[in-house]
Amino acid sequence: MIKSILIANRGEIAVRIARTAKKMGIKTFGIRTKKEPNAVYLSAVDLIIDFPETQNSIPEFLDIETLVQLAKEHKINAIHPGYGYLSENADFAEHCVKNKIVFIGPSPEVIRMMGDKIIAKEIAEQSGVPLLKGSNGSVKNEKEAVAIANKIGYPVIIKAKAGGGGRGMRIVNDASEISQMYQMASSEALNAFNDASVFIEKYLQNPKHIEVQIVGDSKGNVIHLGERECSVQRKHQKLLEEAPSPALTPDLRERMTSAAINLAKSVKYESVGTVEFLLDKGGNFYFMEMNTRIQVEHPVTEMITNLDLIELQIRIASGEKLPVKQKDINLNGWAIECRINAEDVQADFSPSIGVIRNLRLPQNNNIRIDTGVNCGSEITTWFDSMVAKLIVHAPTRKEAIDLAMSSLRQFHVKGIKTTIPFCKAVLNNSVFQKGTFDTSFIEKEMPSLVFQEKDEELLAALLALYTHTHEMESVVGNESNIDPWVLNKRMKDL
Amino acid sequence: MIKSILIANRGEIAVRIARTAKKMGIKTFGIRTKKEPNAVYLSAVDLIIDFPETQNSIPEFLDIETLVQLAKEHKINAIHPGYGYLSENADFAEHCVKNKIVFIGPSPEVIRMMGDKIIAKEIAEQSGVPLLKGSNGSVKNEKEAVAIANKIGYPVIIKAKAGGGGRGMRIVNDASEISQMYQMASSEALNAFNDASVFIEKYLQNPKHIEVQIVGDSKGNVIHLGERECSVQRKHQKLLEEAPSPALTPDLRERMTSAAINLAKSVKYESVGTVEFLLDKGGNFYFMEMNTRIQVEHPVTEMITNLDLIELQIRIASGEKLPVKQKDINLNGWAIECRINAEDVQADFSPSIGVIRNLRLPQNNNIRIDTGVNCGSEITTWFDSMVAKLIVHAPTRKEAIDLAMSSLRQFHVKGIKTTIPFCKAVLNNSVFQKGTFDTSFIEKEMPSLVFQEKDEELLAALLALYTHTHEMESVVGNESNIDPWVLNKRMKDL
Amino acid sequence: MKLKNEKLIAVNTMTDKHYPVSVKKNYEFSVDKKKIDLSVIKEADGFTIVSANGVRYPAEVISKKQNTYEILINGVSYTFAVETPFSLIRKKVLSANKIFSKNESIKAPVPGKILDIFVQPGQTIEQGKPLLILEAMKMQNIINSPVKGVITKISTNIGNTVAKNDMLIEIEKI
Amino acid sequence: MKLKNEKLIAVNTMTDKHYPVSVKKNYEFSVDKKKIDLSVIKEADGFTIVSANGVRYPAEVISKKQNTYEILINGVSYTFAVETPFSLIRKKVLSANKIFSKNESIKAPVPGKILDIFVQPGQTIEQGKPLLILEAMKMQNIINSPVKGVITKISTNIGNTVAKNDMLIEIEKI
Repeated sequence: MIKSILIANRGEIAVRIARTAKKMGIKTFGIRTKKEPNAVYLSAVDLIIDFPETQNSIPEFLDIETLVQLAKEHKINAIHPGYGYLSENADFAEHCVKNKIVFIGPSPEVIRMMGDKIIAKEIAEQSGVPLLKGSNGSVKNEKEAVAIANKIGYPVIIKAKAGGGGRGMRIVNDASEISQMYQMASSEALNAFNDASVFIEKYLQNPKHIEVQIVGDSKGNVIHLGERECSVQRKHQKLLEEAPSPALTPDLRERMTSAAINLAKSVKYESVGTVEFLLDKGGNFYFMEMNTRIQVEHPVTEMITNLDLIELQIRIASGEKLPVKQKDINLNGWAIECRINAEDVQADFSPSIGVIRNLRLPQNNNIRIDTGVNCGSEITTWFDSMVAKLIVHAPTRKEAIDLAMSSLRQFHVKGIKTTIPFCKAVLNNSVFQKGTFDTSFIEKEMPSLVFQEKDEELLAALLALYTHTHEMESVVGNESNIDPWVLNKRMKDL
Repeated sequence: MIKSILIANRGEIAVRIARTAKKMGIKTFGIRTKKEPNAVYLSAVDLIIDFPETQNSIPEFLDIETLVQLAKEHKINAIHPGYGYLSENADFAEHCVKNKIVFIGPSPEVIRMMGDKIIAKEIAEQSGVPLLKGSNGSVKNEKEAVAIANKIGYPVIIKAKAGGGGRGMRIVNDASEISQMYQMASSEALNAFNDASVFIEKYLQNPKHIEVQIVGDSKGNVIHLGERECSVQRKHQKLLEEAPSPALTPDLRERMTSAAINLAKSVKYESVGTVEFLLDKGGNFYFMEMNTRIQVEHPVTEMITNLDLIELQIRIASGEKLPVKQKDINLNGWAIECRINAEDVQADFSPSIGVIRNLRLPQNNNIRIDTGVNCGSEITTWFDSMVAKLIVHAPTRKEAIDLAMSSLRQFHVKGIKTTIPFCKAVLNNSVFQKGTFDTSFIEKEMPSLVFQEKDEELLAALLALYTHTHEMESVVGNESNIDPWVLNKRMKDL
Repeated sequence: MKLKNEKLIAVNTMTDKHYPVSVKKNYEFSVDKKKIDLSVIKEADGFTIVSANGVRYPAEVISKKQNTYEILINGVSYTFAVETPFSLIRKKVLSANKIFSKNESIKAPVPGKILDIFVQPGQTIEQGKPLLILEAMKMQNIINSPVKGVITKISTNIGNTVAKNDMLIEIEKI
Repeated sequence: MKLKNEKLIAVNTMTDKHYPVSVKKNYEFSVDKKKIDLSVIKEADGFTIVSANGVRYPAEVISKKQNTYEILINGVSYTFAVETPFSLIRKKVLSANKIFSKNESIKAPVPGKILDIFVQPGQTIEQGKPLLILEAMKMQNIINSPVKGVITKISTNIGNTVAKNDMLIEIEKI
């Protein structure tokens, strides 16, 4: 039984993990770094450990040796890695196990297998999960690359074996480009990831991105908790997710979730995990990758299943049997998550740094706000730009959209720019409302990236005039030097 | 033309006055006292004057000499007294005039006449305004008291000539009590107000309290801005007001507003003012008193007339002609004001002192929040208990009630107890909704003084259980010594 | 305190209303055999939200004394005693036999000024009847007797300014 | 500045949309001859609300440069130049004759790391085409050329860490 957890992460996911641990009566330890000594997640944990001075220059939440050492020193039972950082690092999981610390996640072996794109595809194929046609492993040389690409037909995509999150990818539209693109991709991969291996796959144009949440225990039980729709993406970054997906028929859902369960069973998957698929216009789905960690968008699944995924992770890591069977899982209603990032959408989603000077939070029922900030928090360039997640739950998709919209209308952050007006624009978009969007949605279907409230621009004009006639003192920062980059981006996007 | 104003007041009304002055381009001066050196109203004014050390022990906002002296020293054109304090003090107005400071309000003579209850009643009678039967002046002795009371019939009320706001009043139900009550009232008046004069009036049981807003200029123009319904009272303290009154027919409105205009014209009233009436069940109305200042509940009138009453006060005090005629006044829709006081309603409205640790404000359209506090403000016993006023405006009374209710549901104050749950209980009350309530409403028609949200008590029970099973640290103050007084009151009222 | 599959009862100490709840593993609450999805969340603006099956209200635990909790939710105060089925029986038995303190002290709940005193030493007073008027924040607060008893001591005078918790009146219960 | 019964025009500098407004006594605003009940209120939680005829939104004036104001309202940014009918004509005349600076400097908008540079000195670049990738907050930001021009200088290298406002690239407009 786990009695204490070291949270090897920061921000909202650290707060999220601490909440469940506190509920379960488990003591939590948080790590204080010099970069944000007053961070909110530190007030969510029971005990705070100052990250020690080290000889190396590894960032705190990537420092395997020190993190495990801290857990040992403080006699902590288990480590929760959250998402990002070391959450999918097999060496970290292995080092935990070696030091008799419970790693809250799947086994190092499974993490390692799924972390290798080529091995993961092999396993998927062996478990009968549909794959996109491709090189079935690294491409040896230019000649092989040309042969494979010609065989599977254009467009194809060249991916770095070690890449991720959109990095190290090249799309090739016809045979004339393949040689040059292979060379570039390979040298780029060597540069960026210290590994020149690339592989080739059929490139699906504008698919949907659908993922299936699965959970397995140490007794071999594996169940699914339905799917999530994650097609609202910009540069492979998810911005708004929902569960279930408006694109899935019961039959398709059955086939996709079964595929995900088969894959998980074939590796004896323990813990929660996500199998990501691409779905084409003809209703064909293809394995993309498996994520062996809790995901940012896990709350939409929690909302429709009424389960606590962090609790499941902890209980499974403690050796407990899954407390629910597949037949107990009812996918109830519709949930939407809006990511509220510190970004200036009108300036091409450029980072917006500063201090959160005030907050107004929505007060509806059936909503949830996961956040790692409060008034006074500084948004720096040290960490990612996510400020908060708003998650809503309603009986139908239409009601969920309405609830998300009304909640965002009550959500205001002073001091930085956020993606709130963007999320409103998505929710208000007729293609989104129809549910027929795919990963090209933001690029192709959004005439405006921000939602304007009724008479909003007129009120802005009046405020400019009022300020002018009153020479008010309320100007925040006298930007004598307006940034040409930001201005230019803004011009492009409006 | 007034170019600068000394605001001889504090709290929300000081903020309110500063807002209009700033809009008009008039410089405002605020007075800082030692009792609240960091008060919010000080950040609403353009310049702050520290109240000087004085030889006397008069409270700052009652110190006529010093206030006028400060205005002179700082070459300030005008003084706005707000409400309460010196707002109806003829000596103050006179001292301003003598020192060539514009007093924003009516002339000292009018303030003096209306401040004397007996003279005010005489003037009302002469202008044809209906009066309750009574002594027509101070009662000379016990014998006269008995004779008058017997003549007008019981119940009667004995009032101290110098009293106000419910103080110095005795109700006499039959002839057997009159002698003793007269003696008691008279000696009490001498004790409390240093003036034994009392008068006798017919006592109306459970009337409605209706007041008419009038405004007059120095050219002799007087118009009315409709009435306000102020019957939701506890111990003569108004708690929730609306405009118009649900009890008035167009004919009755015409007669009451005409009476108010006649009264104001008869004294050549300049500035905004309020004529208060009692209305009985038979639709008969009687003059009660005239208030020669801006009132707490003025925003409901502003909402339905789209006029700024503080602006009118300032423009009239500058010698301007009324900018609107009676025919321009459209009483548009319905407005309700909820007073949010720092009081523990469940403990018999006892004062709730403390620090406002957090605030959540409603974000609806067509609402207005007038307040003189922010996060961190301390509520002390130095001043009155009003924390904020929520004012809403809608096309119909029903919609106004709904908007007020939905806004109060979004209004939360952490750190002190407030009258928010009480205001919700009023708005939710069927007698209030029908509009048939009178001044006995709180006492007789409210089975519960606080509104309980759906499942609220269950959630409270669950939180108690959760706290118990988790031994959380979040207890605010460990009240080892629960106050018997507060507990007792609470038991009585639940 | 560790409880497994226990039954707890939250008793509203004012109304005596009982809320029986099954508690599993200290955190799984069920009412009428239906699982409640309960969470207590500190939100980014400093408010604590209690949420049960999607219904969310700002709430605070404003005092705690042994097993008794005063909860402020939507600005409304509730006081609950948390009991087990056993402690509830024990309490009822005890309360039938209990000897209460004979003396009741009335203290000033807030600083203010004594405007009037309605009683004299030796006088018998009924529960709920007025003892004195304390003016604070420009409001006149009538302080009523919490018990039936005899006034044994009056420690203040009309016109006095009193500090919070100053002793005002002592009553011997009858 | 005192204006009486003046006509002012708020010009959205991005879209060139005009909002003509009559202003009386500096505070009475009318649009299409209808009076607007405008107020700017600092609320108790620190937000500033702009309200017009009952419609209320949180808003801020986030920058001010001469007669140009950037307003953030509901999180959306608008930039307005406040003009009189006269200044508007004058501006149009001037802008027709104006000689713009020939050189455009591209600076780092945030601290970060240069991941890639797509151009070389001497190269001609179209407006809107990518110059380089700056990684900040784990995001890759492509910086595009605001103008058509010739690259005159590259002041950084791939892999460099740059501070905010560091000079990256200079372009001579053509």
